[in-house]
Amino acid sequence: MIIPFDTDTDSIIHHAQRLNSLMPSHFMLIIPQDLDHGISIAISGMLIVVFALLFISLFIAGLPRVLAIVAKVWPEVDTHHGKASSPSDSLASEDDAIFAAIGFVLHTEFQKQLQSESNS
Amino acid sequence: MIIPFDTDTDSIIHHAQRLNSLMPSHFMLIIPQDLDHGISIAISGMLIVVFALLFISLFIAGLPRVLAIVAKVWPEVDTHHGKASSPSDSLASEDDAIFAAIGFVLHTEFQKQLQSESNS
Amino acid sequence: MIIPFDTDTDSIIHHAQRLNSLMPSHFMLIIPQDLDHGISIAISGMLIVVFALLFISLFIAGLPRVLAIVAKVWPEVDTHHGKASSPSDSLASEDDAIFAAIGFVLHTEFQKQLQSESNS
Amino acid sequence: MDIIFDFLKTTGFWSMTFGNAIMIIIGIFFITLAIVKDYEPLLLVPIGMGAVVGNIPTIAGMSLSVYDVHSWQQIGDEIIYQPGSVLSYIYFGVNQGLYPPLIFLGIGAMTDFSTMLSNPKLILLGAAAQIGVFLTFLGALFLEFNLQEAGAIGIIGGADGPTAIFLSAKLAPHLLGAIAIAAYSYMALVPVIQPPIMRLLTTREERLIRMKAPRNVSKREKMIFPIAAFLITTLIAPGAVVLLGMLFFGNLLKESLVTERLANTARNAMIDIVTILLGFSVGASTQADTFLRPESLLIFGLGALSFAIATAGGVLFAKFMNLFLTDKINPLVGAAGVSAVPDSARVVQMVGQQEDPHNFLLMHAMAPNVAGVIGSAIAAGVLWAVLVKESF
Amino acid sequence: MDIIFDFLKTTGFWSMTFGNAIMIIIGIFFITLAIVKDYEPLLLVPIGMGAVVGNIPTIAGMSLSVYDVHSWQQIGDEIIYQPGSVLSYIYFGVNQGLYPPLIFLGIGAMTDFSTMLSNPKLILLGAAAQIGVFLTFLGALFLEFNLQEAGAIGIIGGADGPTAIFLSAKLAPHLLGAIAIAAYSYMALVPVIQPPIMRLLTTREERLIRMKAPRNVSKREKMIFPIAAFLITTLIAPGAVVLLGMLFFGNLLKESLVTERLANTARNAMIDIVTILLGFSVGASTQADTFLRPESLLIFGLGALSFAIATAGGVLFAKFMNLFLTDKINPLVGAAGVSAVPDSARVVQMVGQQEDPHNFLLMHAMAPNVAGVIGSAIAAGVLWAVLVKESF
Amino acid sequence: MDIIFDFLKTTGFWSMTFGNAIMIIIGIFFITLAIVKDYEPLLLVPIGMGAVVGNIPTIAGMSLSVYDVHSWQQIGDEIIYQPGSVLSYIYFGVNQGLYPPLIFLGIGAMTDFSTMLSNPKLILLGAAAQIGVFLTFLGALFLEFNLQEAGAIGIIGGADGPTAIFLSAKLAPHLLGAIAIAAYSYMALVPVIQPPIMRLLTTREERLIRMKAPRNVSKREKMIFPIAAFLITTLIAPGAVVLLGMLFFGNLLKESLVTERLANTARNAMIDIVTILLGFSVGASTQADTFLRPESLLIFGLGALSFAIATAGGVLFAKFMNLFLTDKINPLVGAAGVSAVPDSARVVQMVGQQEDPHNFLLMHAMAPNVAGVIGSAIAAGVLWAVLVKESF
Ligand code: NA
Ligand code: NA
Ligand code: NA
Repeated sequence: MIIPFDTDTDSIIHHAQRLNSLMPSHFMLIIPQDLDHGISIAISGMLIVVFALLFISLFIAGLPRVLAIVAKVWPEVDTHHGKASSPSDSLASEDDAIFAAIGFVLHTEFQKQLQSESNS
Repeated sequence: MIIPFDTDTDSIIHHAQRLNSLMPSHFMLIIPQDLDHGISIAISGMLIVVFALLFISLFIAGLPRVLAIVAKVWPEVDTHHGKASSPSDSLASEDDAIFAAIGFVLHTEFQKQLQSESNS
Repeated sequence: MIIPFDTDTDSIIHHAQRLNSLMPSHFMLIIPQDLDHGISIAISGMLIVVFALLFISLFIAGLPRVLAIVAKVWPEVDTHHGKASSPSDSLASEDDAIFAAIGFVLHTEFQKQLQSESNS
Repeated sequence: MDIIFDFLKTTGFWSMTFGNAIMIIIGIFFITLAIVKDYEPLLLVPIGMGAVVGNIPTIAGMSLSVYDVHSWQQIGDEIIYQPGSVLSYIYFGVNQGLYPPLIFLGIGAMTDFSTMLSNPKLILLGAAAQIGVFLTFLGALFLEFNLQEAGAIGIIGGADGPTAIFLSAKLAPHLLGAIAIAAYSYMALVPVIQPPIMRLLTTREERLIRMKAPRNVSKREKMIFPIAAFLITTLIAPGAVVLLGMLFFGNLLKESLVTERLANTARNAMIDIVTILLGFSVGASTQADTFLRPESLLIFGLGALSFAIATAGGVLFAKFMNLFLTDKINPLVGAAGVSAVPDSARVVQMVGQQEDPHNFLLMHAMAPNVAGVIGSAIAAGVLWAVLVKESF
Repeated sequence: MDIIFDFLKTTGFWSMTFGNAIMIIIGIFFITLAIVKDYEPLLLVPIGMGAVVGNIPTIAGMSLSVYDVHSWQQIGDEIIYQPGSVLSYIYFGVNQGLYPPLIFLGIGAMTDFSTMLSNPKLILLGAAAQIGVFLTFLGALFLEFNLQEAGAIGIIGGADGPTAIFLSAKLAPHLLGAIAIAAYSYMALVPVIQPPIMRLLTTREERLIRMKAPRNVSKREKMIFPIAAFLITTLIAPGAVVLLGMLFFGNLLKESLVTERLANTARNAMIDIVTILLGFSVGASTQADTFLRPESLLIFGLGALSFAIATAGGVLFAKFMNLFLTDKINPLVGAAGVSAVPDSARVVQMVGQQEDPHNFLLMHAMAPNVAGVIGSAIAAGVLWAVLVKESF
Repeated sequence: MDIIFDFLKTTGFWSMTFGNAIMIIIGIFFITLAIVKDYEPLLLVPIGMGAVVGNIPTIAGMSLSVYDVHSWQQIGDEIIYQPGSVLSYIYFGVNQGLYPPLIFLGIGAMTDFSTMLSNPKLILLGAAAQIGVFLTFLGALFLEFNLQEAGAIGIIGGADGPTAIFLSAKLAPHLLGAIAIAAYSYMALVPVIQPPIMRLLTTREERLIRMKAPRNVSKREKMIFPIAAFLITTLIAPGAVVLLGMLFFGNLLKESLVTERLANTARNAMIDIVTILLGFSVGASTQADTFLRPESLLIFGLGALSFAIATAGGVLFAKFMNLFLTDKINPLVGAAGVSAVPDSARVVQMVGQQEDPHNFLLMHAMAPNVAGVIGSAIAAGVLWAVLVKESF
């Protein structure tokens, strides 16, 4: 399948690719290079997104406990917080379990990814 | 009457015109060229303005009748429209007369203008 | 005391100054030039600020009296002004005294400054 | 006195030219006119203050004026940025014709085209008034302005500030200040210029004509109108695509009823910000040395003429239309075709009520009034398209 | 008929291409969709009107299109400024990725992250939905788009207009129009695309799950969150620093409680102005000759796919999480992870209520919804960082 | 812990310099100060968040910083545009001195000059406080800063953020970040810096002086004032034409009473938008490598000195004036001459009430307070005019 690109910056590369695509032996060598590279970008990209949001999750889960300690030294003016801390604890303990599980899977995947990148 | 222009882009032309204006025989040949061209611009410009607004007029005059048909298929939620369509009909029939009259005059003028432009 | 400047525009001058500063006889000649120039800038600058605000002061002090005359010819719609003009008169006479005093000091200082600048 | 005199010589008071002083007085006069007479204050106050600010004599070597524009200069192999003045960056929006379309966006979001939609034949009065534009164009050519300059001067007759600034920026930037000032001055003076012409060209009987109440217009009509009107006008006159695109886009934001918050911002914060920047920087561009010239006087003369012709055009065309109509148009309404929204519509109401205090022409006058805005934008588009191509 | 026909030939009606006509119809269709169906009207109305305006055929030699950009040309020794069109100056903010961060500022100043703060595990659903971005990226590579183009196309799966525009401007400006239109179209079509996928991937029992009411969140948590979340995300993905910097800056203006007037302007006048300019100029960039191409069709196909995958990703990950949780998540909530704020959260509520009219999922769905915004901004940052370095 | 550690090494956490970390902490400290102490929150929150955002270490090759400005590069015969970063376009308004005049426009539209008009001799206190500017200028020269740098540092003593940014942009752009941060920090710290100096230089009897209630000021006076004051100040100091032009233009919009909608937008949406962009981009310009230098420490030292001198100047000049006056001035009021509107006026009120709880000095303090704004704008104009000419 050939799409007519005409943006100047890409034309040279695409002409080269089209020429190559006429030669069956090269076809499988050149196109998959981008795709292969793309797969590694996609996996690490997805992992970074998940890691970043996981960190935020963990931070938010831990924040009420830190603030509960801070509030003893430097109490907040409104009283929302006192009520909030007790239910969050039970939530948080459950969160811990799930974060640990997901964290482990991510770590393993990420290590694999790093290894495969350093090999290529 | 000579006005002191000093914008760079125009200076050459105006110097030429001033030189020519010293020679009585050329005076009538050069200045009127702009004015003559201007007259044809002015007439076609005025015609285009009138045509464009005439078209809008015609469109607006016809719109309620089209919408009345549409409203049967796909009724508008508020009821303003139903009341509006009947008086507009009588207005519209009068509009038709005047639009036809003006349209005819404009068409004739426009044709003249086109002819004179193609001749020059 | 040497400060590490690294903006391109100033580097040449500062390098020159640093070189000069190694020679004790030149040290006192070059650095104070900026400072000396600076002192004259600072004095005239301060005078200009004071003069400008003094002028505004004088203008404001005089304005109600001018407007009182104008208001006879062309009265303002709301009546704030009539009440305002009488107390301002007594204030203004006191203002005159202080403005005259300050004005004299400033004038004398400014003349000195001008003389010293024209001599240098 | 001696103290003050000595001091004055050392300041910028003495380096001020006579021209600067005149321009500052004109600026203050504009502000006074706006405050005392309430004539177009949203534009005369910024323009007036701009004229005062722009005519303070500045120190050589400092970049302060609207004309101190930025540039790129090649020094050796590098291209170095030379900054412009603050006012030049603000004036950029005038210079490149950027502010007028944004003002049109706000105007579109403000304008209710209902009266025009309910009585479409009144639109033609807005077309007729554009005769002022084209006759003034010819007048300017006759006074030896070149074609581009004449086009920009002619558009003063459109009685529409943003349109005049837009076209001047494109065709004759060196005349922009004079043209903008003329346009806004005469828009402010509409209550002075129009009534005598209106009375001269109409009989008492005509001025007494009462018109039928306009019909209700449906929401659908109002929603369809901006898109349809845009397509009709710009397919005929593509040069008007920017001005009319924004005008009708603003109106669509209003009439679509689903983008109310955008319409609200367009007709409030956005148009105000642009008006402040446009008015002030146009005012600041009227520096004595570029403004106090013989051309400016001619432009003012032609501008007055164009308003008079446009008014006459609208009134006379209404009388012409009455020859064909059974429901007569009050020919005073034709004067509103010059646009100058909403001042000329108010003038129609006022002159009408002088004959008959119970005759309410304002609503009828709004139709040619807003049609006049569209008409002069089309005229500007035509002149731009024709004259930008001509390189003669 | 004869009169009209003769006239038409002399105007621009005849020079209009078939492509322009199609684009104008598409523009009108967008406006109609916005008005009738109330789908994303704040964006579809400006984009639609922009498409209409941008496809009026213009006269040769006039600079009107968004692509008629300014330039500097060396003539002799001088560097002369060649002005751009009005629309090109407005489009500059799209082209240089300037408007999207400003819109994020306003979104930040609007968004209440409370539900997310009260139930942090739902954030992960916003991460899971980004699988749509990366699988679409691979799909685009497979269809022989280059890496940069594939990255820009993939981000459609982020279901976030400003993010998509920002990344396209950086990686593949020639596809920006198609990508923006695809992103906003599918965001408008979220109520059509998502429900079947959501039903397909969940059992009736799952859709009936009720979730616990979220806890109260203290003011301090809300104040600390934007700063902490900014540091965490951008230290991990520095490429997202502009988008997330503005998003969390806007949120800090809101939650600090001492800059209420700035937050108020950011989420009203400022975001409205930027939305108007962005929407209109993106629309105007969809000129037939740059837009009606085979790539655009592929992009639309990939875009639809990406929304479907993202929805599935969110739902399936919720089901995966339920394996570990005692307080189960209703997996419908996962569909809100695609962002498309707040439409996809509303869809969750709607689909949930079809099974159980007393189940209120909206508040719970807001958590993955806003997390999805953060998630796709991170994804954009990663793609930008990786692909801008590649010069292959 | 091991998981987190491995991950951290692969992200940007590790590439952050110590300087960046310090600047991020300073940024968070500013935000905390604004929230907890309510010190100048409208500026400290944007600057603080900007500092956090600007100090995230970015990936090589990505254009993200305010210093990644656009440029034009000659490649062969063509001049090619090299885009800048998003933050660089926002910072352009700081860099070119564009934002400060627009902020002055809003300040003008907010400020009521009534108390100053009713007691014109208090204006001189606003002049006296400018001694802080000029002595600090000399101090900076003594510390071997060059003339331009010294001028920009001196203006910190003006206690006016926009003026300081404007002059720094013109004279010493490389010090702008440090000067702006110093100016705003000390403006925030006015309640800490001023009281001891005020008490040191006044006797208890002086602090107890009660002043006469100010007279009413007519509308005409208020209308004439901005124009007259503009002409007086800028004819004397033309370098102040941009700042004072905008300040008095804003005030005219307010006092003319016919442009209320423009004044309203100038003091709300417009000033808020500019404040957001200015604060955030000034903050983002404080990158560790340009900010954490020995000069910055010296600038902070000189800045503190300048506030102290300015306060002393105002107080002592009030005592000097009392030698000539029968209606004595409370010398505390002199401290408000530094501007820092309205904080220093509030400090005057507070210190006065510590001696006599029934003494209301706030209204009297507003007069030197706003006069101080004018005074430091004039000082900036003078310094710019003198130092921009010097090329030595
Ligand atoms: Na008009
Ligand atoms: Na998303
Ligand atoms: Na000050």
